[in-house]
Amino acid sequence: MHIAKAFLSVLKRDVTVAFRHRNEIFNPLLFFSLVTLLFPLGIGPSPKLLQTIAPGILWVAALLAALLAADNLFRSDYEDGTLEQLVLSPQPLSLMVTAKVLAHWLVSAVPLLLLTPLLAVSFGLDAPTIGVALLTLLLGTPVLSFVGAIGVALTVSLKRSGMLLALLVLPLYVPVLIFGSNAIDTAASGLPVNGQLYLLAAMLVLAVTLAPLAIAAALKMSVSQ
Amino acid sequence: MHIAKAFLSVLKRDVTVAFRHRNEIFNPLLFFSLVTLLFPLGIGPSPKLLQTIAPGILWVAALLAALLAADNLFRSDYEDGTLEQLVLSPQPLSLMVTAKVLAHWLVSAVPLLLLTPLLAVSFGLDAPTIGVALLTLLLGTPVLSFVGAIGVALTVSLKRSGMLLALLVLPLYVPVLIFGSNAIDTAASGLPVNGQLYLLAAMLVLAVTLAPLAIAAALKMSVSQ
Amino acid sequence: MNSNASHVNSVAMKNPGFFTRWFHRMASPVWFYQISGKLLPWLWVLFAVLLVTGLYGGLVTAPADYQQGDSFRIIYVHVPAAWMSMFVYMVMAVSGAIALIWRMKLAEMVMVSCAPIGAGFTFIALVTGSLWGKPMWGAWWVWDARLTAELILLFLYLGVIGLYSAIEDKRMASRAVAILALVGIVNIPIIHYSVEWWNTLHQGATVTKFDKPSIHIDMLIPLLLMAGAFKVFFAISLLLRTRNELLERELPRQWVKQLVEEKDG
Amino acid sequence: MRLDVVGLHCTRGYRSLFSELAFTLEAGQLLLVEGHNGSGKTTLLKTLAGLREPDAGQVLWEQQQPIVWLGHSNGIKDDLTALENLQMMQVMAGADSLLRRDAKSCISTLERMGLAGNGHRFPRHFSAGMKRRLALCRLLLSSACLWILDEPQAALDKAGIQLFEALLAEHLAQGGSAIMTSHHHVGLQGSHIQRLLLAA
Amino acid sequence: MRLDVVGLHCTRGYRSLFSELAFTLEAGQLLLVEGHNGSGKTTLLKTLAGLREPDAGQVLWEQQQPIVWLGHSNGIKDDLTALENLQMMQVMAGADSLLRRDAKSCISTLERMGLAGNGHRFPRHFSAGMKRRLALCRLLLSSACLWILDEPQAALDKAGIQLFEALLAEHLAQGGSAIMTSHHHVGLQGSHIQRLLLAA
Ligand code: HEM
Ligand SMILES: Nc1ncnc2c1ncn2[C@@H]1O[C@H](COP(=O)(O)OP(=O)(O)OP(=O)(O)O)[C@@H](O)[C@H]1O
Ligand SMILES: Nc1ncnc2c1ncn2[C@@H]1O[C@H](COP(=O)(O)OP(=O)(O)OP(=O)(O)O)[C@@H](O)[C@H]1O
Ligand SMILES: [Mg+2]
Ligand SMILES: [Mg+2]
Repeated sequence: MHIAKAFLSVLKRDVTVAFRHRNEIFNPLLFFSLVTLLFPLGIGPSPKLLQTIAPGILWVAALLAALLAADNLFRSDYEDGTLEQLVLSPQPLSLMVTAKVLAHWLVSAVPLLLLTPLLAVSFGLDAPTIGVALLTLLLGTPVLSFVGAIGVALTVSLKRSGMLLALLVLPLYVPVLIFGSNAIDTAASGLPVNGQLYLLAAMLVLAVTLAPLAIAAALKMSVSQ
Repeated sequence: MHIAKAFLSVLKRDVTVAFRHRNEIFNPLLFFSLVTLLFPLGIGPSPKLLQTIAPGILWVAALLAALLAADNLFRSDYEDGTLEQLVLSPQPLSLMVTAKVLAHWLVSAVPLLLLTPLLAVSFGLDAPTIGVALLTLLLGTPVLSFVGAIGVALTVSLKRSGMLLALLVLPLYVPVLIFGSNAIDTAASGLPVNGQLYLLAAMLVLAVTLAPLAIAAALKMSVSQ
Repeated sequence: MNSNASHVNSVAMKNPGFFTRWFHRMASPVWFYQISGKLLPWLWVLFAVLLVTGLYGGLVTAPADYQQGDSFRIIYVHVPAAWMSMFVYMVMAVSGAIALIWRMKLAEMVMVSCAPIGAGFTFIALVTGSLWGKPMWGAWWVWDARLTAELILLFLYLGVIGLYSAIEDKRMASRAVAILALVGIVNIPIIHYSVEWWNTLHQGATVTKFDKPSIHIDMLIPLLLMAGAFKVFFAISLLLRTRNELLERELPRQWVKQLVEEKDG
Repeated sequence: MRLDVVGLHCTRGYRSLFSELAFTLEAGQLLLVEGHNGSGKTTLLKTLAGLREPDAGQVLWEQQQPIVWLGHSNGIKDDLTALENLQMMQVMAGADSLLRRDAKSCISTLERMGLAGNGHRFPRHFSAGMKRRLALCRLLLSSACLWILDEPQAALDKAGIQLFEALLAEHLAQGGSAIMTSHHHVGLQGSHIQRLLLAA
Repeated sequence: MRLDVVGLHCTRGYRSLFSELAFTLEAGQLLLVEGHNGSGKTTLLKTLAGLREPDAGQVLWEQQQPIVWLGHSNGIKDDLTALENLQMMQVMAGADSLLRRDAKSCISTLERMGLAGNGHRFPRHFSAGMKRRLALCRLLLSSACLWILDEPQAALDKAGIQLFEALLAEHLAQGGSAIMTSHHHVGLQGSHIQRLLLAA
């Protein structure tokens, strides 16, 4: 019972902090839409072409937004010393960490899901495809959050880690990207996408069960430097 | 004379620090290539399609790499208090700042220029087009560095600025992106690109002369909080 | 006595099976240093034999391919290197797991030594592949699934190397790298099955189909010999690197000092 | 409740800071770790707290027992109000203190530490000494027996230092024990105070 | 060379910290700014140094004259060796000190601050006190008349504090002036010491 309370306290704390800094909620959103908009600018306005590459662009933008947002995950906790306190706390670390990642996902990815239909329409995708796009993002973005958290936990003690984080995390994001965008693509040509969705769901289960252990271990390592 | 010495000292110091952290040089490079390769993964392997969108992808990747790298520019100086010392120093601030941005460009963008031909070949661009791509990057990336530095100077006192920075800076990057990728596109269809290149050069001149003043003012503001 | 070593001790005392006893001995740096020193010359000999016979078979005896002519011969470097790129990753991940669970220093060093070697093999696979791709597909590089996946493997290795060099305390760094290597395992099946999942340009399984390899036996044997040569080469470079790492880390220890004195004397 | 340290050895880089360090700390005792700048005090304290692994030797202390740790950094969040910070401290302090978790105890804690009226302000608007005072609130909110404190008086004014010494004396009198470093004079006396001089 | 402060008023948020503050500091004088935690010492010092703008009033000091500023943070770079840090300090100290920029003076400065042998180490491997000592080197490397120091003794051990006081006394004797805050006892005496008590 106490553990559940602690879990909820941490969750609530992190969401509160994020709402205090409204940036934290709007920025991933804006980043996501800006990156999506950069492509029509960089590539040119041909609607046919844009429709073809839309799934890829949506997912790449989601992935980069997740990556940039992840950097906040433990950094401030490390710098102000609360991470030390978290590691030394008698509460189970992997659970506390799950609460933090969950809060992070709620704050940084859910708004992005809400925006997706709008962006998808602007690229000329149709309704069923947009549904699939949402579903893949719903299954995929938590995986991105958990995997990103591992990378952050590993690099949080390093001064300038933004780029190293990208290097560590992007290769791990690739499977999600492939199945996610492939599902949308397939849906756009009217074929069933159960296979990809099951795979994404499997990745999600794997991430939720195993990543917290890795994150906890990595944080302990980072704090001891 | 003293001022020139101080300029060179700052330049040398920043390049030294970057070389100490070898990451700093390799990571933008790796990030650049990783982002470039996310697209084929997300969009699918069709060589024709990839060739069409290659200029856009190259420039968007360069832009994001510049953005992420920019974040390092004054942050550590702010955190360890050397920025206060820089602002209080009798040396002219806008000059010292120019040295820092120049060092940053040398370290983060030049390696990226060297990698571009390789990536361009992998997307199937031909030699003259690659030449133009390089030229646009050579003219455009310093603009990105200077403009990015303004954003960083404005946000450096904020705890979690990654996203806010993106928001401030990406809209300013858009003109560079448009002319840069458009020039490559035009070159790929065998047309002359003098117009775009002159425009990019004009932007560069503007950025080098005006940005340092804006950066210096923004830093003074950030330090006084 | 080192606290970690004493931890291994207590594990060994609870269930003193053969495996754990062997494990405990493996954990001793001195023992490893001596044994590996004795093993190395034999490995060099084995490597030379495999390499020479493999190359002779591949470049001289094997018939030219009826489609590809002689250019197919690059297979004798490409395929073993590609296999090794994945195999080395597995070795790295497994020793990472051992390092994390049993806190075994030697496993840490093996893991760390794997990364540059693996990156090297991956690089060779990429280069030979794209050399081969030019005559076969008309382009140095296509964004085919397997090729991309192999490129990502290279990035995984670079990530490991980058992380290890970024963290200064090497014991911490190895723990970090072990976590990363374990997490990165997910990419290995993706590289292997990419061809089936996307069915793209790259060759499907030709050798690794167990029922009936779709490759001529005269081509197959040199390929296997070369694969063996690459494995031995990996073993050699792994031992050399690990020994280096070991000396560097144990620098303040008595046995290293003695060693240096012997060399000097 | 006792802490046993046996044959402790710590290195930083290739430099050995101390070796074969051994001591025992019983209930009600205070260990003052002394030494010049760079002698290894922080390293020792982190090792005792379990944040670092020793290079050799052992720290024997009940694994499940919580401790209070205060390092050079305060461990408070700038974006939570002072009161919310205290509530998080209670949650982190572990299961049993959750029971007595209530807003009143937090407010009285703030008052006791001289931060009355600052409960709804954010620590990012606090001065260096006010932040340290807030961090020291965790001494009052946790029921842990062992305190490990690295220069707790840093940035405190004279009144703050006295306050801290009163808290420490009370904790020791109640059978708690503490390990701390300090470059300040510590105004406690008695046979329950041990001193450990690190001289690397 | 004198510093005149007239009708100074500073606020933080909506709170007024001090107002109508006025004083004059002449060559050879030391101003000790005192006050409890949160009374506004750091804010005052930053305003005097020119890092903040006052809400009202003026700080009169020759604009072009360099000063030495040492705040709560050390202003040293973790990725440059101690010696390289000193060289940067010299460059930043301004034009005239560039003339006497040489490696030898840096080495002797390090020795004087008790960091001999650490010249080629990186400050990220220093303890808290060693970092503060390195930061204090700028006192020796600059020829500025005015020092503004915020708790310079923080994290220093006893020997370090004595060293600092000797430097300060020497600076004052040579006609320099200084403004500092400190929660430590400052062991200097004389009529050239002014005290300013902030009590918000
Ligand atoms: C840069 C380009 C290339 C890369 C990165 C690459 C990568 C790989 C990899 C990773 C494997 C191991 C697959 C596994 O065992 O699961 C492999 C095997 C193989 N590759 Fe390539 N390859 C490239 C180009 C080529 C080309 C152009 C050919 C010839 C047309 C080719 C023919 C083969 C063959 C025959 C195998 C053995 C397949 C098996 O039995 O598993 N590769 N390659
Ligand atoms: N991260 C680090 N990496 C390598 N060496 C370090 C690191 N931190 C500290 N050291 C070295 O370890 C030694 C002890 O440092 P420590 O911080 O434990 O000293 P301390 O006794 O707490 O000093 P202070 O009184 O200044 O706080 C110092 O000589 C320092 O150079
Ligand atoms: N960034 C800030 N924003 C708003 N208020 C602040 C900020 N920094 C400090 N304050 C407030 O200003 C007052 C004075 O702070 P200051 O840091 O100047 O105190 P100080 O005298 O240096 O204290 P200490 O002895 O603890 O260092 C405090 O009451 C504090 O709450
Ligand atoms: Mg210390
Ligand atoms: Mg202060």
